[in-house]
Amino acid sequence: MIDKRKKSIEESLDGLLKDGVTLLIGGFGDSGAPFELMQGVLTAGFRDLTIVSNNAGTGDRGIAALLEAGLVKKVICSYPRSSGAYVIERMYKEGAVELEVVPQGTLVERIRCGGAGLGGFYTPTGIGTPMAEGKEVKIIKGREYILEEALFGDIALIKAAVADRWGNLLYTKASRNFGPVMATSASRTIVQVCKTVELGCLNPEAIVTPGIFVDQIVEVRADNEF
Amino acid sequence: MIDKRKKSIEESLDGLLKDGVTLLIGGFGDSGAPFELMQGVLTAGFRDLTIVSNNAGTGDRGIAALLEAGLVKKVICSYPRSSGAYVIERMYKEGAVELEVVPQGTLVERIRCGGAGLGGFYTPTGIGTPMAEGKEVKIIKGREYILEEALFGDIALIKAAVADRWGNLLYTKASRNFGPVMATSASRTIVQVCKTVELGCLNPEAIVTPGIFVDQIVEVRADNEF
Amino acid sequence: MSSNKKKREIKGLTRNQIAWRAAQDVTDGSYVNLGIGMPTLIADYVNPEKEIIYHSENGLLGMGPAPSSQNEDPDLINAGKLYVTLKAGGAYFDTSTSFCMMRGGHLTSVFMGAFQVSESGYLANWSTDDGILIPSVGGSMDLAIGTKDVRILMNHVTNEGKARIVRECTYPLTAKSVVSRIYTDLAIIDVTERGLMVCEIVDGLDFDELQGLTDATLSLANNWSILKIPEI
Amino acid sequence: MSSNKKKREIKGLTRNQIAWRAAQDVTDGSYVNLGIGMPTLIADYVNPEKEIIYHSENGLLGMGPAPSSQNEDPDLINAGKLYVTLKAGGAYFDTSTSFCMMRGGHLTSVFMGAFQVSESGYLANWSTDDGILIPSVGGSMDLAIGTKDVRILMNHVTNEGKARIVRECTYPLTAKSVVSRIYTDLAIIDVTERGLMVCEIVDGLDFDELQGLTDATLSLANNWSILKIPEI
Repeated sequence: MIDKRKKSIEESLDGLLKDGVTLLIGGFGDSGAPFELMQGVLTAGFRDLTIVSNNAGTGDRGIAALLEAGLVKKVICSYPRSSGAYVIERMYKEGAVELEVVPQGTLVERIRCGGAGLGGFYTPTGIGTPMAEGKEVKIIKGREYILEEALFGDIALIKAAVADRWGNLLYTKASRNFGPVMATSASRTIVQVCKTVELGCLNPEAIVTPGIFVDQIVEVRADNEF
Repeated sequence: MIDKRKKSIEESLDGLLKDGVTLLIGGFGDSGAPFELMQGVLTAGFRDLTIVSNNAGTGDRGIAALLEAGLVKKVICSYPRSSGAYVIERMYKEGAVELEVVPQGTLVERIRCGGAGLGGFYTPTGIGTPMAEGKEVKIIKGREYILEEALFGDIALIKAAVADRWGNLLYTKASRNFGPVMATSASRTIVQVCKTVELGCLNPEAIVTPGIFVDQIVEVRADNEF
Repeated sequence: MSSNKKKREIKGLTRNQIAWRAAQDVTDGSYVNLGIGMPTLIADYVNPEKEIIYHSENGLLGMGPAPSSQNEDPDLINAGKLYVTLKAGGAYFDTSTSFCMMRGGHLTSVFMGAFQVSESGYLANWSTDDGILIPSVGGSMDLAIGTKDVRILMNHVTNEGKARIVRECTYPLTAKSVVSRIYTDLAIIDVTERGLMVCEIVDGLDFDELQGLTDATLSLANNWSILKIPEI
Repeated sequence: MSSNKKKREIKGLTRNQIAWRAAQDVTDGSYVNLGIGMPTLIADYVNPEKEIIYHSENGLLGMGPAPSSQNEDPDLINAGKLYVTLKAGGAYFDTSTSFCMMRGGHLTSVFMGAFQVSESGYLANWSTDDGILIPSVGGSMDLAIGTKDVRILMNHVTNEGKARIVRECTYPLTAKSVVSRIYTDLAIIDVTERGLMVCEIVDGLDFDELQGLTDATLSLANNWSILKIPEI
């Protein structure tokens, strides 16, 4: 029987983390960010992490907490600047963390490429800008494009609203953001959900992430109610 | 006010067709194939069409009818062979139509690329096969990939189950197939639907094709009931 | 406003007035993305008889106005992380689909802020490259390169009085040759094949004075007019 | 069966028996794609205590068996365009997502038919390049290149008695170095770094006879056994 449900955050992460792994972390700001899973990563304490996420944390929790604890070697994101992003701002200025800033559409497409088994793609985004530096430029049908390569993670940590034991997922409103793509592009995908339901309860037409992309589910009763 | 609904197949196609256009036509076999829209194309009678679709028609209707009427210059598809595909088989052997056979995953990804504003992508599919002939091969992280370019259509013709006046779409079961991707990758996307509903009736979490990708909707009361 | 510091007292537009003027150009039935900051104000001034579908890069189409404080939902925010609502007909989708809309040319118009616009319509609006702000690009490059109609809202000069409309951008570029119209506190300027054409100027400012506040070369459109805005 | 035409009467497996044998190797909890033809029969022989999630390239996960004739739905078909059902927990998705699963390595195993397999695990199963069949590739190349575990079901020789397991494929390739195991009417053969290893042979056929029906060089695995199949 297929049952991807785990009893706790600890169990869901058990044996997967080690020094130097690349984590894909869902969320746009706080919306869709898997805070409880990130807390589990903090507790585990492995170092030299590479974090791929849209933002780089605000306040003292989530990615900011991982940074502050000195566990992060590199952040690949599109928008580290935010109200309250003082940890990444300080560590960036101190040179205490590597930062790779990627246009958001390129970031999500690179992750999608990894999950789709593709090697890379040509995007017009960034032509003539610092984003093109050191990258191959090709003219296709008269237009300039930059080659961007696939980005694949060791572990994806995402948040969803509802799951069944096969790992089929629904999300809430705009918290969906990077979740469906990140789920496809890591060796292991771990999902914290607000609720689990019996197999067959989810409408097969409305499932957003089919369970094939999900390895482990852990229920975290959050402030979001369904 | 935005109202993408048209009163008839003729009205939905009016002024868009001309000789030499490229049509993206949804469907996997008969499932999801927009037969009434194709009948409209047949009636309009424009020639030298390029047709992009997964299959190349069976029996005497749909793509087979367009072929038989001599309207088609070229077919780009993944699987023309099928029980009852005698029109394409005969015309292919006679050299009466150009045929470009593309792996199905490459076909859908080329169309997606067009809709996503990308120039092309590197796929491992087809390496070492006739599909790689004449194409750039690149090694990325030690693996060989073929460059495939975006495929964009003048008109996409697809079939969906339900639409609202903004063009938001739901599909039925496996008839979804190429519809959501083709909708994104044509100058005009025309959708035949079984039913239209009031704005707000569709669950915003479950909409499969957001209306931004759809230009015109025409209701065709088909055998599919909801 | 910076224009207040000039020798003569020219009444430049306020942020809300610039947004009001831009709102007059939003076309009925269009798909529009409003950037963070001043552009977000545009929605408040669009004629409610127009049906506009607002896009937010984090995965919304059909975005509506801010909710009442009791109805704020942390999972219903816009790209600026402000609480919003969803109109009937709206849809949620993932980031990949959202950027397919943006980079794929599916939006009608985007209204963004900028640090600089060049006379060829080059846009610099993501980094001042001064080591003060942490570099953050977000969706701005995809929006700029992908959208057919890119409109910029900004003050005509910086707080220090330096021109923002320049011969060549000195800040890191966002995209080349993308801007179609610039709305400033002093004028409306179209980027055309014949260069920058001034369409409207605020009352009391003459063309030569405007040129004096502009690094790039301006031309006055034949059908130029006074930029008239209601008190807001 | 072609083997019946040999000098001695060797009882090769039927199509259903080959499928039965392959079904024994389907692992509990796996995501499996079954190709058109003989591989489709596998699902009938998998131990029902195993929970298998079947994928169909046209946009289904959790595919179930054929429906009763009253419940046939033209929009619920598999890649072979046969009527199927969807199990509880199943999902529908578009072709793009379906090929992300396939090419992205998300499936556990695929079972396909073939014209030829080479000793390096090269696969030819989409075109005989003889001008008789119209070339049609469908999803076969994406499945073969993307899936970690590619297993082939085919008769050991052609109807004309020619070897299908060859030193080098003469038919157009589907993919290079992808096949892990071959199930024929005569034997089960693993493609390994040390070449083709025969794991099981039907009763009454000896290794040299099997090699005689094979163009590629075979080796006998240390732990080889008689290929035993129930009457079906």
